[in-house]
Amino acid sequence: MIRGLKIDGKKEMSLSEEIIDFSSPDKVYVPLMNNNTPCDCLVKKGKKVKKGTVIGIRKNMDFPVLSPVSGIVVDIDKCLYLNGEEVPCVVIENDKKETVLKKVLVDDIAKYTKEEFVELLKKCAVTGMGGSDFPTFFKYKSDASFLIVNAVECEPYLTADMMLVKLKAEAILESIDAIRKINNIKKCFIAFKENNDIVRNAFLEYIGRYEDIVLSPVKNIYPMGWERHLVKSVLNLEYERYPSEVGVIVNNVSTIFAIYKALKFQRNITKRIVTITGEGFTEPINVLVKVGTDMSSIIKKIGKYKGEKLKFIAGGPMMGTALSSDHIVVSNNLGAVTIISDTEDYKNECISCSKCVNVCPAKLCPVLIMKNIDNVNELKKLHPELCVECGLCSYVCPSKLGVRDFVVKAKGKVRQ
Amino acid sequence: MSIFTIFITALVTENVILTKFLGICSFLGTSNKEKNAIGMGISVTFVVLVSTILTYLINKYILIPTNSTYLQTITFILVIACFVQITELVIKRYFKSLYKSLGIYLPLITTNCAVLGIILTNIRSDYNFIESIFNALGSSLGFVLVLYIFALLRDRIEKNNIIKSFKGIPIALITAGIMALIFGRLV
Amino acid sequence: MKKVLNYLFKENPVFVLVLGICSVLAVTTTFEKSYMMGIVVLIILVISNFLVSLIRKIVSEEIRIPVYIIIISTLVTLIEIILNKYSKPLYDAFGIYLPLIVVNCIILGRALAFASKNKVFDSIKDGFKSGIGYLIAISIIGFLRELFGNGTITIMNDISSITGYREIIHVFNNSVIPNKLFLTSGGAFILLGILIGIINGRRGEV
Amino acid sequence: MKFIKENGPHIKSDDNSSKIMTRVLIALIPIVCYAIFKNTILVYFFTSQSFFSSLHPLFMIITGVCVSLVSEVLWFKFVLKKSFNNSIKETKKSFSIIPGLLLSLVLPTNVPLWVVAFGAFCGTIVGKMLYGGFGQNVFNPALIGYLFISVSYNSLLGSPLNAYELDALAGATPLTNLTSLGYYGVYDSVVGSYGSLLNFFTGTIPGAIGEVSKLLILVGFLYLAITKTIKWRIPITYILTVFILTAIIGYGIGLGLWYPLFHVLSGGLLFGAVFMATDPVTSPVTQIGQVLHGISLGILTVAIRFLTPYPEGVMTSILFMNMLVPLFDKIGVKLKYAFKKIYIPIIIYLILVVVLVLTIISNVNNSKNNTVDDVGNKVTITETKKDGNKTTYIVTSKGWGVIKAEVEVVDKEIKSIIVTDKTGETQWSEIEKENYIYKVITNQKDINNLDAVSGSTFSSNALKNIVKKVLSEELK
Repeated sequence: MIRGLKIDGKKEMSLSEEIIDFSSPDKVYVPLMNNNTPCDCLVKKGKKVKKGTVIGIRKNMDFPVLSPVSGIVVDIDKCLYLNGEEVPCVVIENDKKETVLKKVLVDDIAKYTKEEFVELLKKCAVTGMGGSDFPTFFKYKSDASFLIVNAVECEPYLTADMMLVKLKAEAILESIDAIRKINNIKKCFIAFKENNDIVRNAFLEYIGRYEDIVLSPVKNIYPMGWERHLVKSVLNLEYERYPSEVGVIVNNVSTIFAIYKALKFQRNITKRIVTITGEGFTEPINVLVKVGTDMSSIIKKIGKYKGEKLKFIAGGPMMGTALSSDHIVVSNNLGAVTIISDTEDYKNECISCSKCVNVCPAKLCPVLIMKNIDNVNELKKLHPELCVECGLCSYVCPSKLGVRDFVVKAKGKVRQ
Repeated sequence: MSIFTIFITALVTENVILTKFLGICSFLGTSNKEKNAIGMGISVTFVVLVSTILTYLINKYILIPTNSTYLQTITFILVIACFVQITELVIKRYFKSLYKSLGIYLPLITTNCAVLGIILTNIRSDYNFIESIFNALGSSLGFVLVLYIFALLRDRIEKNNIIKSFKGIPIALITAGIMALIFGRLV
Repeated sequence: MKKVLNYLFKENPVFVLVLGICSVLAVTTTFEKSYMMGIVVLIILVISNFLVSLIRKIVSEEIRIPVYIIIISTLVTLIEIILNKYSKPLYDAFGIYLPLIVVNCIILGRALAFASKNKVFDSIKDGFKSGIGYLIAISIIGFLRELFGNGTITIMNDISSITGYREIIHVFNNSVIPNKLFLTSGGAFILLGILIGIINGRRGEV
Repeated sequence: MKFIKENGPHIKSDDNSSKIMTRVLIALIPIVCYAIFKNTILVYFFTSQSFFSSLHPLFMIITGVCVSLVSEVLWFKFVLKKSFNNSIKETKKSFSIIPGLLLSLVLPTNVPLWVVAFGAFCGTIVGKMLYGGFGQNVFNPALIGYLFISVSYNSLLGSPLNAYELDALAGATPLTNLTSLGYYGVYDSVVGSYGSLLNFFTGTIPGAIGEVSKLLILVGFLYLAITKTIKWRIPITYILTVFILTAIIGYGIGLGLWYPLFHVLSGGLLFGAVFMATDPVTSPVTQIGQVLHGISLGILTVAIRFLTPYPEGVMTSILFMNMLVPLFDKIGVKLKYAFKKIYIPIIIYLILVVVLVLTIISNVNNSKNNTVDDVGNKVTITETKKDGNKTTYIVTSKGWGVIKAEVEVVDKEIKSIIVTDKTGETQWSEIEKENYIYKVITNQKDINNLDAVSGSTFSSNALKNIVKKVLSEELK
């Protein structure tokens, strides 16, 4: 039984016909981070770079960090990353010529072999854009019989994926079909919320051409976008730790679009759609921005903040982290920036009402974890490592306690 | 009275800790983790059973014929002390693992009021052989039951922010008092 | 006054060290039984300390506990015989708790901890000190339990055969109905818990 | 622009603990109104009681609530040394009204006000504040109050009939009536004297203030369950277990299906299950733990109702199970990750149920077979002492509550009966007025045709039973 909670998505707030294009900023701050692990810098000040030159490398997987713009490296200094920390980044002056390392245009994107495909994904630094920032080539190393494209976007306020599908549905379907042929995947499923008509109509237009790609609507609950829920709801399969155990690959819809760019033009994705939304912002809208642009400059151009005691959250309100300043830098996995007012909730004692136990999608007992936080061998029996940090336990707690923080702390303690 | 009612009264209504107040020193001392609560319980049950048999025989065939019943206290306490000493040696040599888990409780038992208390109740209410066995069994199982429940409760109470002067022993005593009242209503 | 407070608060065996409460709770349903038990324990404590410190040189380390137990149990048997002879009702009232003094943690504790190491006079003084502390504690509890539970204070009833003087004070002339809770076993636990809690609190200031 | 830096989800559900408290109060309001209507207005119209004294239950509820509120404020003010206004703020945060309200709803109607105050005070201070205040108590504070009252002032509890019922229906609440009949009685003697089962359902039968109208309790339960305020698994499993067990027992002793219904609808079972057992702080958190909690509550209640002199087992079993809550949670967590191990608790519970049911059926059957005057399990001899030709029996016998007495017998003839504990007997004054003990001793030979003292049938029967038991013991 899939467990979750129906949360008011507030998506219509930032949905609009078209998106504003800010894809040529003066300066770009490319963060040297991949999947929360820092990478080493390979360039020095004054080096001329083109779109796609390697500017950093992640040591243990030798996974490259590529430059999104052509221009001159001006400085290596610190910038605010979406996990709330100051992270080293490469500052590049954008000469706005968009000169590419190697101009390539491939007409039939399905004629790669599997090894070429994996190598290409690694070369073009394609990473999971749904928030995990996990190098995608790793998933395609082992063979799989099913592919699930995650277009659910269950995080409230976020509409970035929806806008991408609305604009690039045909390219996405073409790339899914190419991936299916290259990795000889039996069937591909596009999971989307059953009440989301924009995504349904966008895909229905072109889906007729591919018979092995199927639209599969899923329940409109949070956290439906979690891998385990998707695999259970679409294919009714269970797995221990990774979906690859049951031959399933799960990819975010914008990652699929990044794969399309890699197959078609053999270069990295440099632009990404970011939603700027929330009650604390006057005009919520979707913007197309270069990776590495400083969001505060764009926000100033569009509108102003309203209301005091605001929270500036990188990502959605459930999974995102609140930041102390709005100079956040766009990275591959930043889907949105939410500005909402603080809920000033009224903290009370825990009355062990078991609401968090009933709602936890990973079937844990958050209240027992919270109460046994300093007793490690008791914690081991409660398996906090299964937690997906969806935040529902803190959301539903009537005493407004930060239950998730305790479970995350317990996760760290158990791992040692 | 039928054996079954003796067993039940010894187990619940005349519980050795809650109504007869025996064995409270170990009750307050060792019952912070379930593991050593059960360890303590098993060792007490074993010692009580065997010493009941021993004391019954001694009392019946040595003390009463020579009508030196006033020597009861001395003989019983000595029986318990040497019996505990013997079991400790035996376990230490033969069952190494058992000694590790139960060994630390054995010296404690000699000073435990419950053991002597149960034996004296057996003698004082002059049960016959079978009745005293059942009474010993009931009381020691009652001891284990209360010790285990109390260990669970203690675990939960440790985490509360009780006011400083009531932390530890006082709150344990109050909880034991409420338990005694509840057990009293099961009569 | 300072000394009395010291007995009560500083190292009172019952309230502070929480030793020997097996007999404290069981016997204190009437004031008379409690102070009699206090006196009995006081006597045994003083004599046992005296004897233990006398033979502390000749007793080796390993067999200390059995020897002390023999001493204490002989003393207890003596007291039993005397009580049995003189005041039968008190003997029945104590029931199995009289022989249980042998296992009472205070006596054995003081013997092991103090008497076996110090000179005779000091150990007697120490035995007397903790005996008085025990007496005060047990009589307070007995007094409270009987006052609230029964509304009466029996100064002298069971041992009237010795002293020939019977005195039971009825405090509340049944305007206030006595609260039977304090006579039950649970009530004894709760009362002791609250008393120790209050004294812990007061100990902070004294 | 300065932003607030906080982790954790930044939007929260609109439900909070004070809303939970208000929902519980809303569920309680119809019950309180009906209780006030039944016990005051009805009493005022049909009996000669003055308006002021018939409002007694209302005052009881008010004192219960105020005392539990005030004692919490006092605790914050004096013990935790907080200033006056934020101790008021503290009490608003915690559910301080509910224990007092629940306690007063559980007590019989004519309990003196200072007893209710004593119970509410003890419940809040000892039951809740000593354990660390709101959310950390181990036992249900309302039940702790009830426990303290029933232990210390049992004699004052008196008969739970209010004035109107006293003269309209002789005898006691349905449950005490059943226990006095030895748990067996044909439909009209057990239920008939109170109207049909429908009366049980609508609540026109005698009982404690709030426990009466089962309909309103069910409505309250549905409301609370739908709004997810309480753990609905506990009451459902509790009532189901009691129903099934009493059904089996009923079948065992040859009674129809009305017997389990009677058991479920009578006494404080429904009220206790819906409001007392589901107090969030003192009930298990894991779902399996809640089911185990409900089942063991049911088993213990049936055991207490049938095997012990106390007619009403609900309050004691809830308190007993509050002690085992950590155990149920421990089992719940273990079974959550190893579901195949579920058969262990199932086997244990099966054995418990079978043993319980068999003993009850055998008890009721053998007390049913021999005629009413046989003493059966109403009188138990706890101790017999022999010195010379005089034997003294220490006896406990079931009268209104439990009577303890010492009976001295010299060569097969009772010399004296000293009643040591008669606090359970409410109408003991009539027995003394007529010096009934002397009468019992004088014609102890043909005790059966000595009629009981009018107004305290139970106590006189208890004394007659003692004489019969002791004499039959002597003849053995």
